[in-house]
Amino acid sequence: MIFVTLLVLVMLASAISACVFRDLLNALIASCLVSLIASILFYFLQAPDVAMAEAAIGAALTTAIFIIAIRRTKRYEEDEKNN
Amino acid sequence: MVNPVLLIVVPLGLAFAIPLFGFISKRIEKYIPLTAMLFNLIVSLLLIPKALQQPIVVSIGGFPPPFCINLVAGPVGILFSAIIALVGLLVSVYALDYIKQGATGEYHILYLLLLVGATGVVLTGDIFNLFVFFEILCISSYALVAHSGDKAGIESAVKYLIQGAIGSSLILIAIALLYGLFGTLNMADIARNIDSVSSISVFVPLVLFITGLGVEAAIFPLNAWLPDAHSSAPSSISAILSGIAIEVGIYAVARVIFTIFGAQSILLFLLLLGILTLLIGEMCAFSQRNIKRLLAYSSIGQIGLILFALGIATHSGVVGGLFQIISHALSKALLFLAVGYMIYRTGSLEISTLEGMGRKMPLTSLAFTIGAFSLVGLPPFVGFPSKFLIVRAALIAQEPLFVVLIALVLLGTIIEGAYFLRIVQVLYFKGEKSNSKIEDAPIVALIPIFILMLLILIIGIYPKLLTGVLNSAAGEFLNRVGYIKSVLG
Amino acid sequence: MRRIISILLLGIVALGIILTLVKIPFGVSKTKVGKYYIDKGVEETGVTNIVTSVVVNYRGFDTLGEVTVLFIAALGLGAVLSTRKKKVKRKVEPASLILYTGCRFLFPLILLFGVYIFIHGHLTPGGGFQGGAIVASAFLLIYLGSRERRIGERGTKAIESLGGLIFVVVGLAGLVISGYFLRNFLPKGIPNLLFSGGIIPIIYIAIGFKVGSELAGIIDNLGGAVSRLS
Amino acid sequence: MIYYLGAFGLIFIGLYIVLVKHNLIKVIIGLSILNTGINLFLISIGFVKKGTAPIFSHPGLKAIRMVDPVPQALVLTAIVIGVAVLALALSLAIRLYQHYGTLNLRKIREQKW
Repeated sequence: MIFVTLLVLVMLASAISACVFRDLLNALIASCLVSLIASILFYFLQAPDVAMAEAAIGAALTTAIFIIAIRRTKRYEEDEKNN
Repeated sequence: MVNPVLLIVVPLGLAFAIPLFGFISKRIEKYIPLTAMLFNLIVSLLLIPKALQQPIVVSIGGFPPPFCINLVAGPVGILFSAIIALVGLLVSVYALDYIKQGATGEYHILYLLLLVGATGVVLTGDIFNLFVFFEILCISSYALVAHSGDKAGIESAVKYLIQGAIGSSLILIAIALLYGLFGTLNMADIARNIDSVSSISVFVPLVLFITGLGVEAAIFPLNAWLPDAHSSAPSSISAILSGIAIEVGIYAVARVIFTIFGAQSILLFLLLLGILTLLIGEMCAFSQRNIKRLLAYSSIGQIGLILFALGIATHSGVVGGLFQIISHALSKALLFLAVGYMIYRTGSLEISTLEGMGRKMPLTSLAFTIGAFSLVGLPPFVGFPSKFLIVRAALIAQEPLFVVLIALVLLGTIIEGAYFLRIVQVLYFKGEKSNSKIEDAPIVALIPIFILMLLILIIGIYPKLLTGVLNSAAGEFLNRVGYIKSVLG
Repeated sequence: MRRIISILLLGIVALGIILTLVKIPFGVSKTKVGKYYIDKGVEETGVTNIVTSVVVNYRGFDTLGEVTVLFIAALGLGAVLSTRKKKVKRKVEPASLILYTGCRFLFPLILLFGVYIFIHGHLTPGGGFQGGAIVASAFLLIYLGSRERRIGERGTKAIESLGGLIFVVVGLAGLVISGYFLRNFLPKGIPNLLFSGGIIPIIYIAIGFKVGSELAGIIDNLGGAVSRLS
Repeated sequence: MIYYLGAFGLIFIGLYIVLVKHNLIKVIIGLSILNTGINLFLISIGFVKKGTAPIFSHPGLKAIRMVDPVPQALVLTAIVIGVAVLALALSLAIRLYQHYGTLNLRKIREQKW
């Protein structure tokens, strides 16, 4: 139970850091971590099918297409103040 | 016996097959949506007599109803699928010539799948299945709005996608809550058990549903995407989005409120939202100089009117609302189709460039005029009986509030009349007799325009043609117990 | 300002959901539909992985819709990214030898694993979507290892279409034979054997190929266009 | 209970990112976090304490205390739909960047409301 709590906390922390990071690549890696931990949680919740789908689609493929998209656009988020 | 599942499956199969046909010949691709919609129209018309007697309930996979997905082809479902097939057929005929550039193969597949999604939403009897078909409808419309690939198209597609994605997330949360509360996803099964839990915990999923579906239905605070998306999509797609997609959204809202939740308490709120949507839409439309944006705002106004009629929630009110859905689908499709070629010929979206079109493109201008008059509600067009029914329904409900509201509806109609008459005036009575080389739309595009004009006239003169279907459709919406009984036995 | 409004809005939504959630206790079985599937699933479909039987048979229509959604996304992406510009071949820096060799070595293994996952979808965890995603990640490796080598667009398109058509045709066959769309009309076989479950493995394999080629096509379209657009 | 909390947290962080952030790619990341949160929420609704996965991996297994298979099936669908929307959104983002040279949604205001 403590382990699960710890995982959930790490997941929430990385979700928040995905929100905070200016560098989109870092934010992306944080959100990838969210998916990965979610897939572990799915496994604990006795849903191996979903865990597999989340790991393969949510964590791996999504991150890959995000990286491709970021490479073709811009890596850094602009400052929000001067708009 | 004809099975309603064919209405969804056959067009879907044909859509999957289009790339394969494309290998044989690129020319075949564009005739497939036409064939599929013709098939759907025929099947819908064949099913009408049977559906009027009793809703046709088809279970998929052959298991008893709450344990599998089932389709309910009642009067409402068949009525909507017939409208979708009709408008879809006419617009696909129009698109034969209109869509020439860009990824045409993709256009035809996405177009067909959009219609499949719409048909699925109106026929399904399962709440998660409704979500899936709704996503098919939404995602294909995001892609089609961006189809032209120009600045405006991409920008409005992005806006539409973000708002739509938030909306569908809310729907998914609502489905999760409902599943947690009732342990089932079948609409009739949920409706049967809805009174067994306290009203506050049912209220939250209801609000989430209305908010989520309201994005697609363009109810007032959630309609920021609509003017952009409808005005920057290709005109044939604007016709489908205005004529079908938002109506399907309204259908889903009505189905959730009337059938699943049976929520009488929220109807007054819906009524006021409808009035607000109507007035804001018409007011914004009045101040537009871009013709397609004007039509898009006018769609918002019409959605408000439909919502108002459904919110009255008496038998005649719902009949009026459904009739208004039909009349809006036909008239707005006609308007967008007519405007499509005017824009194509002049190359500009400004109303002022349409001066003198009445002489240069007489048939298209005539079509525009008829569509505009029908939307305003002038006899003998289809808009007149539908608006008349709504006003009468509000008056015989005998509530003092409705009288005030109906005055606001009439105010909206006056604004609508003002801006449409302004355009008609621009079309016919302005501009010098220039010797321009603008020619009328090609014959392939004029055929669907002509058929729509004819339908608007015929139904406007003989509204009784539809009363049977409309009455039983309104009955299906208002009779929850009957719906539950017909599905679960 | 915008931030405060958003947080207020979220607070209202959160409060509402919590009010409902009080009625849904955690960890208590509250379903009747799910219980029916667990009790009758093996007997009715001949499949030991109940999730598969729900995905492909009981709620197979959802899955048909879902496959369609992915199809739309792949097509829409192609339509959005297709430009009328001429194809400009930009010189792509070759990947390092280690990456290239590693990718070539891993590619068949990953492919095999993906195919295994979706062939055994009705017996063990996994199925068409998971296996398809794994197959697509094998193609991702190819994309990383050697960028010039592109996947044949005609091939992926044909597989996509055929996968979808097989799904629809199997469903229609059920309609013709027994009167219900997607009815499991083939013999169910003995549970826990590879050849069991009637139409379910057939559909899941079709989905696997379809999803794999669609996701590979998405990766290819998103990334491959780099060398075309310059 | 902790699962509900985690799912909630993800849903609200995701919604917050979508509503507040200006960068389109950031917004799409928010959507993906939102999706993950909803999926986790659905699965935890279907969980049964001390339950096993709904797979009869050997013939002797009894059907008592299995977790609900339906939310798992729904989540499989939702994951695929989520990735479809994501891919389309990213392709739109790439095109938007080609047209405007920026991903800041506040700066892209060609069309007025």
